This record gives sequence, structure tokens and C-alpha cells, in this order.
Amino acid sequence: MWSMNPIRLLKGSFRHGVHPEGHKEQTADLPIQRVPFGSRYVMPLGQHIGAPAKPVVNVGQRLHRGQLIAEPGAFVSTCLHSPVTGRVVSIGPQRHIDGTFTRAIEIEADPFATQQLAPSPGLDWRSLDMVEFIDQVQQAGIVGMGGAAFPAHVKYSIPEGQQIAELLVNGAECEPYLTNDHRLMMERPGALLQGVGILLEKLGAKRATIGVEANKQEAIDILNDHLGPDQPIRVISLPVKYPQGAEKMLIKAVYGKEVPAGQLPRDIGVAVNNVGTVVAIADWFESRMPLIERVVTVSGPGAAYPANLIVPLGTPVREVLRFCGGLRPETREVVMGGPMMGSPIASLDVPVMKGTSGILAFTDSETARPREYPCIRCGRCLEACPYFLNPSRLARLARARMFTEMKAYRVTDCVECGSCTFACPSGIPIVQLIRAAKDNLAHEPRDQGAE
Amino acid sequence: MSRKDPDLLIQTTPVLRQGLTTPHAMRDVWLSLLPLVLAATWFFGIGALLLLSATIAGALMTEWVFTPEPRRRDVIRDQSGLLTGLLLGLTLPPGLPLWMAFLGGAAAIGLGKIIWGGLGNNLFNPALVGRAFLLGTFPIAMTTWSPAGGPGQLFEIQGSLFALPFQSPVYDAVSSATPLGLMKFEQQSTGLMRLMIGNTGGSLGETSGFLVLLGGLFLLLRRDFDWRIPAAIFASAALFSGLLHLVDPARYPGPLFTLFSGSLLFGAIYMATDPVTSPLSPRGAWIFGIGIGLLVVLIRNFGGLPEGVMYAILLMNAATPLIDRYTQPRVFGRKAGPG
Amino acid sequence: MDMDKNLDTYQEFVKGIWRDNPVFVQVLGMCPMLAVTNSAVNALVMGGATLFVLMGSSFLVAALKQWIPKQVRISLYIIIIATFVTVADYSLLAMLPGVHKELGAFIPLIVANCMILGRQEAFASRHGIRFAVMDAAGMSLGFVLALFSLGSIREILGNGSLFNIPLFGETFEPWVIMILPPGGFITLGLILLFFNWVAARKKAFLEQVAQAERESL
Amino acid sequence: MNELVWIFVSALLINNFVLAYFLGLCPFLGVSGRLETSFRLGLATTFVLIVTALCAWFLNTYILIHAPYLRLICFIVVIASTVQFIEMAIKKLSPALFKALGIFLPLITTNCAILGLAIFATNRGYNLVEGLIFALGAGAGFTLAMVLMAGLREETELSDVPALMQGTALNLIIAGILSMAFMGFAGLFSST
Amino acid sequence: MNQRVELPTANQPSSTRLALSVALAGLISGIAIIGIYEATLPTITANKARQLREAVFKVLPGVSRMQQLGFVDGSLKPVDVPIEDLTLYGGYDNGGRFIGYAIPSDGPGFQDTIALLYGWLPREGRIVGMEILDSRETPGLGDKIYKDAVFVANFSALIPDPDIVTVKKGTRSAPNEVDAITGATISSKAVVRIINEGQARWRGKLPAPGQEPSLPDPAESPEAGPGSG
Ligand SMILES: Cc1cc2nc3c(=O)[nH]c(=O)nc-3n(C[C@H](O)[C@@H](O)[C@H](O)COP(=O)(O)O)c2cc1C
Ligand SMILES: Cc1cc2nc3c(=O)[nH]c(=O)nc-3n(C[C@H](O)[C@H](O)[C@H](O)COP(=O)(O)O)c2cc1C
Ligand SMILES: Cc1cc2nc3c(=O)[nH]c(=O)nc-3n(C[C@H](O)[C@H](O)[C@H](O)COP(=O)(O)O)c2cc1C
Ligand SMILES: Cc1cc2nc3c(=O)[nH]c(=O)nc-3n(C[C@H](O)[C@H](O)[C@H](O)CO)c2cc1C
Ligand code: SF4
Ligand code: SF4
Ligand code: SF4
Ligand code: SF4
Ligand code: FES
Repeated sequence: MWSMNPIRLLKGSFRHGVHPEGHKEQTADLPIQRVPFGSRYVMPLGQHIGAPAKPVVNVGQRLHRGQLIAEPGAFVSTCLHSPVTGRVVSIGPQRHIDGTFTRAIEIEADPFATQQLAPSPGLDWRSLDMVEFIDQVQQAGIVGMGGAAFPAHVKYSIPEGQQIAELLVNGAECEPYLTNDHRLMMERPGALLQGVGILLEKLGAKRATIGVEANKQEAIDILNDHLGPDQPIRVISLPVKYPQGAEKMLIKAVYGKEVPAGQLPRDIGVAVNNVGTVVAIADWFESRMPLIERVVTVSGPGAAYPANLIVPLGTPVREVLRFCGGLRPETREVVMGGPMMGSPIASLDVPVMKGTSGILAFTDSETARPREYPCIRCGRCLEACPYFLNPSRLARLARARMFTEMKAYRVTDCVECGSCTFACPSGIPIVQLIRAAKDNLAHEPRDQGAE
Repeated sequence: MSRKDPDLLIQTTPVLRQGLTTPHAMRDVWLSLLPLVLAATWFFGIGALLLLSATIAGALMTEWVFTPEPRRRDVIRDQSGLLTGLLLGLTLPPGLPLWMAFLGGAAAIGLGKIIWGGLGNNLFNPALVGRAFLLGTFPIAMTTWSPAGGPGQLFEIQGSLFALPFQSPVYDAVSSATPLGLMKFEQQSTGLMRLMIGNTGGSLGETSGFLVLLGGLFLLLRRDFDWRIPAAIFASAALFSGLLHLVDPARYPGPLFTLFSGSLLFGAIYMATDPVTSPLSPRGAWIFGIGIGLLVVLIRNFGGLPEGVMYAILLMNAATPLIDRYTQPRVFGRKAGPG
Repeated sequence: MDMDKNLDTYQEFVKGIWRDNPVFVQVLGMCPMLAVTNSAVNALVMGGATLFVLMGSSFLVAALKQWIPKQVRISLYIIIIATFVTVADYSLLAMLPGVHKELGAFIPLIVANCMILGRQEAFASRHGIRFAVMDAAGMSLGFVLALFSLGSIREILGNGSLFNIPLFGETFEPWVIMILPPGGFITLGLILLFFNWVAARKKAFLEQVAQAERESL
Repeated sequence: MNELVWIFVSALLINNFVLAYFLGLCPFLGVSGRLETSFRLGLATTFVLIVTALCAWFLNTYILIHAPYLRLICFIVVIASTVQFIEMAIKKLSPALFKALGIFLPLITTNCAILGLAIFATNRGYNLVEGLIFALGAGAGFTLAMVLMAGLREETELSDVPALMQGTALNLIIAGILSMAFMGFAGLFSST
Repeated sequence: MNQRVELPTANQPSSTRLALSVALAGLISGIAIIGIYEATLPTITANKARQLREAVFKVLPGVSRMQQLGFVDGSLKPVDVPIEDLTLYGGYDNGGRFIGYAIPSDGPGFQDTIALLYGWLPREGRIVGMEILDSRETPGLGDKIYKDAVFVANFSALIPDPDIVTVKKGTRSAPNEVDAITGATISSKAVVRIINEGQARWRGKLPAPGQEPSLPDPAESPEAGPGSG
């Protein structure tokens, strides 16, 4: 089914994109450490894409680690579990990353608890049918850990008539600074392959591919060592380029195929998962551990001691940073996620969530914005945009507030990867303008409807 | 914790930027032109420096006067006005009176840039607008070429430079024909070696093919321009002139002469590549370059003028919005480009 | 006509010269204007011919307006205008053959000048003879003024002379482009720029005055 | 043959109706805001120019040799009514074509490019074939100028053009620069 | 402001009335035009004839009378209406003796068509004068083809054998060479080419020397009817 285009094979990647400096050496060799349990945990009810979860606990109720604390609010929604053994302190508004408030369950850890999960033999996943499997994934609260936090069980609900032929595991980790996926692949190859096995069988895919960028050669070697002789799993080394990890780019890089605009990978028979997601699957089915902790990279020039950490969800960023030496005084900005697509945080009180891959601290030298000059139409943004849009034009249209015209220029296809802004020598905040324009467009139909 | 949290900036990502900025690109271009300036001084005496100062002064003063206050510092800082003046100066004949050069610089910025809204908004190459204005205004002075001298004449300044404003120049020496003029009107070819080294008649900056290529190489390595544009110009000029040469070798010069004579190298490397006035998309860049090459061969071989690089670039500048419109890249996952 | 009551002869006359100048403000009748304004003489002759045609046809249209059926009025205006143009064309050919040669095809093209037809439709057909003629006179004088200023700028810079009288002596270096087509476009563009600038300055000044008055109250 | 090539190239590039003869400036400055419209207006104008060349030749050969003084009136009346007639015919025969081009016809018929073509063709004594080639070149040249202008103007809409320059002032300067660029075609094919 | 009140339909004029008013206007306008035409015709014709005569006399020194000749049915005859492409003017002295031809020719120049007239003495095989009738060459450059007396003087004694050729300024060395104008090479070459084309067009069509058409009636002043339009 997958005819490989020879030219694509030679190139082995998608076209366009940018090459930011990796800065991964700060943490690539640091083994994952566990952050000790603290006292206060905050679990926002909407830390995934879709409807917020509904609390099933009351204030004051005692919890043990891994206990269900909120159930899905809809099909596109998922469960939350308590990251610690402790007590519900409040259910109400808490700081969110963008500075607004969001409903969250606040938990006080029991200082004397061992914080051990009860040992479990796991689940006999082979006997589950598809409906039960999907239900289990939702029960485990698993969401995509590549950043989008899209509930995994929704991704696995393949509509009638579609067939998944290929499982693609996203180990690209193209964002600079981040090494959490890298370490995970090195340190838990067994779990990863286990998870791949489960997904292969349950999704009915014929083959799995783990796509890893070439700057993680040790991970590739370790995974290859762990691969059995006739497993339908292969590990592919990809040239380093941002945004290789964007799923459609990864598919292009691995299979040479384009997912048509407006469609999903599964429409061409591919399921894409981040390595973290796959490990979470393995953890649930092998040892019944729901998604209550994740690997986070703490790095950036403002971080005193960069590290790769296993962090219980809900841990305030402040606590994570304190564990690894805090921030340097020259820190100006803290970003949750990668430096290209992550979100700056307004307060160190926000908690680590399911989608948090990194906590990066930047100083003046990174955050000082270049002086803005007029667009000189150099075309660098065009050559950066992996979606082959015309960011220069989009930015000019956005400035002229010609939002409707932007639709003709396919502004809706933009994934906001930021490559264009990165590449622009005139310092034009292109992706920022695009985001603002998209906001405007999103509100437009409603306004018209009201008239 | 006793220590206070830092005041956190909230600046949307991406945090990182690739290092190059617009003033850097402009600086690279004028740096790469310095060898040409030196060569021009060597061949035409220090009068060349005066001429270049006149165009630059005309350009910068116009830009300063007509830019509203808050942006004045920026427009000087971005160095594009300096570049326009310098590039215009390098396309002028060595004996042009200074007042004309100053006027040319003013026209370049005034007509070519300010009225469009300044840097980035102009649709025609400002330096070439200035040159076209001068050529149309003073056709005789602009086609009177003084011969290239040597270091012996380094400190001799041609009297014609100092013609009073609004007055016709008087030339000291007999004017010399340029290689293209010789070719067109006397069917006389000039050797390739002389074209490369540059001791031929012609504009200040275009005479030494070798140095122009060297500057181009520098810009290529620094990735300051779109290499496709010069590549397409060279390829199409060579192809079309080669075809004509096959038809009638006596009448139409071959590809090598076409490439190395006149301002083709200079125009292709420094002026067609002006990012502001050339197409955005890679496919557009190819079409743009091929169009320039074709027009140059057309004008040189069939037109009334010996040289057509300037007109070819201006005409393709005019077509650039159309090229851009019809060469939108195909959007990822779609069958066609936008628009 | 009753609407004529609130008109003022003088006002109708001057408005065409500056405030509603057909070229600089309304941007009408550009073609003949740019094509022939490479010297002051050509510009004046062309302006004179236009003045003759416009005044004549405005007079006729205003005089005959009761008899002109609405449905065919445009055809009749054009016939009237074309007649005057032909008269102007032959008279010039007989009287000033040299200038006629330079103006060439552009005299007959006065027929197509939208300003003339526009005045018939917008003014002459709705007003009395006196105002129609005043309006036509003002508009044509405005047109002549525009042609003349453009023509003299182009001739002075492009040829160093005005009405063929050299102004700057032998060694003047003419700005050839001013006489060529690009010079026409660019000069008119710059004149319009100047008009915009004056208008903007005037507006700013009036606003300042209003502001000062408000403050002093 | 050579003569025909020169008539065509001259009307198309060297002596472009708009950029060198200043004919048809109203549509050029007024209707060139949108590329699509400009192109269609250009096509419609080319069509009317060709009709004009036919009419002019017919009138010159059969009528005006007897009554030269009726030239102007004849041109206007005959061209306008022929175009009117064709307009009605197109409307009947091909509503699609009418929608694409027909709406421009009334706008064009009285414009000076049309009349200018008739007068130039007469003054130069072109025969039928020469007249048609002249019309074709003039129309193509007009379309070229319109389309280039429209492309440039659409782009300036997104630029920070100073308020004082906006509108006709800038358009005239663009036309001036275009006209300068077209000077490069001077002498084209005339020496061969 | 100008609210137009639509007239009731009953008052609408009938289409015959519309047609009649247009026809009436046409009639009046026709009369006016014929009037001015008749009034100016003598002056205009006289002007044109004078201009033509002056040009012919200028390119054919010594000529004081002329007539329009056309190539019809294989021979050169006096004609009233010019024959397309094949019209020229015979020049005669006071005594009615034939001297030479003034040949009009035109062709593309640097900017636009150049129309010129040149004087040709068939007996001596010499060109003796050239006058530009119409051109749009660049002021200051191309217009030297008629403003530069030195260039025009090139054409006062030229032997086109076999053709005229243009040479670089100052290098004229043979009787068939013309010095180009520096800076206006194209225009100067165009003039030469246009004359050569004129020569080529008439080659073999001019009668043998001595057989030229004579003036119809030496006493009557010849009138060359200028083309209309
Ligand atoms: C970028 C550039 C473009 C030029 N374009 C033109 C042109 O279009 N026409 C022209 O006559 N000269 C142009 N020149 C100057 C000529 O190249 C001139 O120096 C050349 O050698 C022509 O000489 P000639 O016309 O006297 O033979 C240009 C120069 C440069 C540097
Ligand atoms: C610009 C961009 C870059 C991305 N980079 C990565 C990446 O490096 N690694 C990754 O796992 N997911 C990345 N993602 C998310 C993937 O597109 C995709 O959602 C994810 O691999 C799906 O797996 P998940 O649902 O298990 O997270 C990126 C998305 C975008 C839009
Ligand atoms: C604005 C302009 C106008 C020109 N006008 C003419 C012209 O009218 N006639 C002409 O032969 N050449 C004209 N030229 C062409 C140049 O002068 C050309 O270089 C010249 O013909 C070369 O001749 P040369 O070798 O004698 O200098 C013009 C050039 C320019 C730039
Ligand atoms: C590679 C490169 C080439 C340039 N070439 C020109 C040029 O030919 N003429 C010019 O006026 N400016 C040139 N510039 C400067 C700048 O882009 C130009 O002034 C803008 O057109 C002004 O808006 C160039 C800049 C770069 C980076
Ligand atoms: S942010 Fe959007 S426009 Fe910019 S490079 Fe990414 S996909 Fe393209
Ligand atoms: S990279 Fe920046 S300056 Fe270059 S074209 Fe894009 S927006 Fe304009
Ligand atoms: S209508 Fe004709 S004459 Fe009037 S301005 Fe337009 S193009 Fe010129
Ligand atoms: S009405 Fe016609 S002639 Fe008048 S301005 Fe408009 S387009 Fe030009
Ligand atoms: S690895 Fe590319 S953004 Fe996550």
C-alpha cells in the first residue's frame, strides 16, 4: 500500500521548515529524576482538548494516589486521577497558564503517605474488544502527550469503513531544548515497545514506525537493540528540522504522503502518537497506572540546574523549579512547552499538566525582540512555512485587517508552528498576527448570526 | 521561598529567532560592494568616490527630509537608503556631473521609495527608477562614457563632474565606446579577459565582471539573496543569446559576451535580487529571472538601445505582483495554491 | 429655473478655477491634457479649443434644453460637441497649421473629453444660459490653467524655454524626460500631490482655528 | 510583412496607447483597481478597437473620400451604433460572454482610445490589414498596461502609502514609471 | 439636490419625435460643418500646397515648379489623387524643364514612424536634399536628424551606389556614406534606411532620363492636390 517515492526516500523529510539551534546538550545526557512529593497539587478540569472533566469527589474527601477524581464531561473528554494520596482542599478557580482562572481540584498531599501505587498484575488487554479497549484508555485519562493533549481514546475510535494500516510513533522532538521524549526512549524502551505492541494489535495496524530525529542517535540504537527479530516495528532516523514533530510533517517525512488539508492522519490510514502517550498506554495496561505523572524537561539559560524530571501532574511550576535549583536572577520569561510553540506563563503557581513537556526559562538575550522593520518581501517566511502558505502576505493582510481575504490565502491551514516568525529578518510577529486574525475570524460568523 | 518571583514577561512564542536581520542583509550588500568601489576608483580616479558620495547624499537627504519624524532614525538605521544611493552611483557613467548624480539619488528615493511608503512598500527598484529617470532626463550625459584609465590618473578628476547645476557638462577627454556600444553599432567584439578584469568603458560598477561575481559569491554564502534570480537570468540570457548566435554568429554575440558585457552581471546579482521588488515565491523567482534574461537579449539584439538590463528589471518589477499572484506555492495537503 | 435663484454668478465662475478644478480636483479630461502639454503654446491652444467647445456647447444645450428630449439627450449633446470640435479643428488647421500639426489627432479627441459631456449632463442641461455659460467659462479656465501650468513646467524644465523663448541661456541642460510621456505622468502626479498637501494644510489650519475658538470660549 | 510586425510591436510596446499616447487614461486610472476587471476591460476594449478599425476602413474607403468633413461625426455615430448593435447581439447569442465583457461596452464606446485609433489609422493611411493589426496591437498593449497597473495597484493597497499620495497621484506616478520602463522598447525591430 | 421628477408616461415623446429631433440636430450640425469646411477649405488647401511646395523646393535646389506624379498602369503619370506608396513629385525649373524627383518615404525610427522627402536627380544619379516631414524622435537627440545642419548637409550630395550606408561620425570617405549623429545612431540609420527603401521602391519604375512626364501646360501654375485628411 505504501509506495515510497524514491526522491522522498533520499530526502527523507518534509519540505521547508527551519533549523533553530537545538540546545539539547544541556539536558540530553541527564537521566530522568523523580521530583519528591510536595504538599499542594492543582488539577485543572480542562487540561485536555475537549469538554472539561466533571469532578466526582467532594471538598474534604480523602484520596489515594491514582484514584479517579473527575470523569469525562463528554465523549471528547477524559478522566482525571489524583496524583497523590491526600485530601481535596477545594474545587474552584485557580490560575491558568494564560493568566485567566480555570476550575480545578486542589489537593493537599498527605505528608505521611508512602505515595505508592498498589502493585497490580495489569490488564489482559488481549481479551478486550475494541469498545472495551477504548473505554479503558479513557478510564486511564490518557491524552496526547506531544503537546496537543488530545484525548487518546478519541483518536483510536476509528469510524466504520476506515482501516489503520500504519502506526507512527512520534519521537521527533523537534522543539529546541526539550529532551523528555529523548530520555524516555532511552530509559524506557521496553515500555515503549510494549505500548507499540498493544496499539499495533488493538488498532489492527500492520506495521509500526518510530520516527526519531538524527540528533537522538543513542535512543535509536537502544530501541533497535530492544527490537525483536521479526517484530513489525522499525525505527527511522530523520534529518533534524523543525517542525518535524507536527504529525502531518512527520507523515510526509516517513511515508512521503500528504494528509489532505482538513483531514486527519487516519483518513489515509495512519495513527500518530507521541512516545510519551505510548508509554502511558503501556503503563496502564501493564501496571494499571493512570496518567498521573509525566516527564518534563527543565532547561533554558535561566534554569539554574537543567534536568529531566518525572513530575506528578498538578505540581506547581514553582515546586518543580525549586527542586532543580530555581531560576537564575536574569530570567525574564518562563515558557511551558517548547520555545517555538509553548506558552509563556504569567505566574509560577500554574501546575504541570498532561501536555506539559518542558519548563523553559529564558533570559534577556533570547527574549529581547529584534527591532521591527517593514517586510522586505525576502520570502524567507515562505521558505520556512511547512504548509507552503504565504506568511508575508498573511501578515500584511492581517495588518490591513483584511481578515476575509486571509481565508483565500488559507489562513485556516496554518498550524501556528512559528517557523515564519523565526525566519523573518524584519522581526515581524507573523504567527502572532495570524493568531489574532484567526481569533477575529472565529468570532465573525457568530456576529453575523446575531444580526 | 523568601526570594521574590521575577516579573515574568508574557511574549508569545516563538521565543527564538534566526539571527539575520534586515539591516544585516543591507550591510552585507554594501560590504560586498566595497571592492567594486575600490576598482572603480582605480579605473576612473577618485572622481568615482565623489560621484558615489553625490548619489548617496541625494538619496539620504531625500529620505531624511520626506520621512516624518518618528521614523527618521529607523530609515537611516536600516541602511537601505545608503544602499540605493550606492547602487545607483555604481550604475552611472564616470564622467556624469555631480549635480545630476545628486538629482538621480533624490529621484531614486523620492519617486522610487518615499511616495510608496518607504522601505518594503515600493514596487520598483529605487536605484533603477533613479537611473531610468536620469537616462530619460539627460540621455546624452548618461551615454557619454569616459575611458577607463589606470592608477596614473588616480588623482585626476574629470572636469565634467563639476558642471554647475542645470548646466551642460563639458568633457575633457574623448568619450570611449563601451563594449556593448562597439558590438551594437560597429560589430566589434571585446575580449573576455578584458571584460573580466574591467579596464573597459562603462558604468562605475559594472566594468569588472570578476569583482561582481566575487561580491555575488559573498552574498550567496551569507544567504542574503535569492540565488535563483541570478541563476535564472544567466541561464535564460545564455540560452536565448546562444540560440540567436547559432542563427547568425556575425550579428548576434554569443552567450559569454552577453553575460560578461554591460551590466548584466551587476544587474543580475545586485539589482534584480532586491528582495522588495522581486517575487516572493521560488517559482516566481525563476519566472522573474527568465523574463529578465529574455528581455535583455531582446532589447540588446533587436532594440534601439545597446543595453537593456535596467529596463528589463524595471519591466519585470512591474510584472512582479502578477507573478506573485500566480505562483503561490501549492498549499500542503491541497491541490492548488491560494488566490 | 428656480434652482438658479440660489446661485451666484461669480461663484459659478470661480469654482471651476480652483475649488472644483476639472483636472486637479476632479481628475477629468486627462488624455488630451497630458498628451499635448509638452509646451506652453500647445497647452494654450488646446485649452483654447476646449474652451471654445465647452462654452459653445454649454450655451446651446442650456438654450435648447426645453426642446431636447431626455431619452436622446446624450446623442444630441455629442452631436453638438462634435460639431463645435470640427469647427475648432478646421479653424485651427486654417489659422495655425504649425500648431495643428503638433496637436495632431488630439483636437478631434476633444469630443471624447469626459469633462465636456459631463458639464452638459451635470450643469448646462439644468440651468439657465447665464449660469451655464459662467460655469463653462470657469471650468474651461480651470482647464486652461491646468494645461498651462503643466505645459509651462514641462517646457521650462524640458526645453529651458517658455513660449519658445529661451530662459536660461545656451548652456542649460534640458531635462528631456519632461517632454517625453513619463514626464507628463510624473509632473501631473506631483502637482496632484501638491494640491493634496495644500488641502491637508488648509484643513489642519481650519481645525486649529476652530480648536482655538472653542478653547477661548 | 516586416511592416506589419512593426505596426504591431509599435502599438503594443513602443508607442503603447496608454503609456506613450495618453489614450484611454480614464479606464486606465479609473478601472484598474482590480486585476480581474482590468483584464476583461482590456479584452472588451481590444474587441471594440478591432470593430473600430473595420468601421474606420469602411468609412474611409467608401464614404469619407466624398465628404471628409464628416469624419468626426461619422466615426462617432458609426462606431457607437456598431458597438451598440454588437452588444445587443452578444446579449442574445451568448449571455455568458455578455456578462464577462458586455457590461464594459457602453463604458468604452465613447472613450478616446477608440476614436484615437480611428483617427490615427486614417491619418497614417492604413489599409484594412494594417488597420486590423494596429487595432490588435493597440488593444493588446492597452490590456498589458491595464493588467500591469492593476497588479501594482492591488499590491499598493496593502502598503503604507502616505495619505497625501493615495489615489490618483500615486497612480499617475506609477504610470510614469511604467512609461519610463516601456522606453526600453524604443527602436525595437526598427533596425531589422 | 437635483431630485428629478419623472414625467407621467403620457407625456413621453414618441419615438418618431426622438428620431426626428436627432435627425434635425444632425442636419443642422451637418450644415454648420459644411459651412466651416467650405469657409476654411481654400486656406487649408493653400497651406498644404505651400508646405509641400516648400519642402519639394528645399530638397530639389533650383526647382521652382512641380507636379504630383503617380505610377499607374506601368508608367509614371500626373495624378490628382495620390497613389498609395507610389506617388512622387516632379520638379521643374522656370522654363518647365525637368530637373528631378522629390520622393516621399517613411519607416520606423527610434520612437515612431519617420516620414521624409528627398530629392533625386536621376540623370546624375545623385541625392541632393532631404527634409523630415514628420517624426517623434527624442528632443535633443533624435530630432537632430532635422535640427542638425551638419547631418542634413550629408544629403546634399550623395551617390547611392548601390545603397547609402551610415558610418561613424567623422569617418565619411565615400560618396555613398553618411556620418551618423553621435547619440542618435538609430535615428540617423533610420533616415538612411528610409531613403534606401524609397530608392528600392522606385527602382525600375522611373522612366529613362529624358522621358520624364512634362508639365501639362507650362503656363499654368501646377497644383499638387494634397491628400485629404
Ligand atoms: C544594473 C545596470 C543596469 C543598466 N541598465 C541599462 C539600460 O537598461 N540601458 C542602458 O542604456 N544602460 C544601462 N546601464 C548602463 C549600461 O550598462 C552601460 O554602462 C553599458 O555599458 C551600455 O553602454 P552603451 O549603451 O554606451 O553601449 C545599466 C547599468 C547597470 C549597472
Ligand atoms: C508545529 C508542531 C510541532 C509538533 N511537534 C511535535 C513533536 O516534536 N513531537 C510530538 O510528539 N508531537 C509534536 N506535535 C504534535 C503532533 O502534531 C501530534 O499531535 C502528536 O505527535 C500526536 O501524538 P499524541 O496525540 O500522542 O501527542 C507538534 C505539533 C505541531 C503543530
Ligand atoms: C531617453 C533616450 C532617448 C533616446 N532617443 C534616441 C533617438 O531619438 N534617436 C536615436 O537614434 N537614439 C536615441 N537614443 C538611443 C541612445 O542614445 C543610443 O545609445 C544611441 O543611439 C547610441 O548611439 P551612439 O553609439 O552614437 O552613441 C535614446 C536613448 C535614450 C536613453
Ligand atoms: C540583496 C539586496 C539587493 C538590493 N538591491 C537593491 C537595488 O538594486 N536597488 C535599491 O535601491 N535597493 C536595493 N536593496 C536595498 C533595499 O531592498 C531597497 O532599497 C528597497 O527596495 C527599498 O524599499 C537591496 C537589498 C538587498 C538585501
Ligand atoms: S505559523 Fe503558520 S504560516 Fe507560519 S510557518 Fe507555521 S504554518 Fe506557516
Ligand atoms: S520573512 Fe519577514 S521580511 Fe521576509 S518576506 Fe516574510 S514577513 Fe517579509
Ligand atoms: S474619456 Fe477619453 S479623453 Fe476623456 S480622459 Fe478618458 S481617455 Fe481621455
Ligand atoms: S465618465 Fe468616462 S470619461 Fe469620464 S471620468 Fe469616467 S471613465 Fe473617464
Ligand atoms: S517535538 Fe516537535 S514540537 Fe514536539
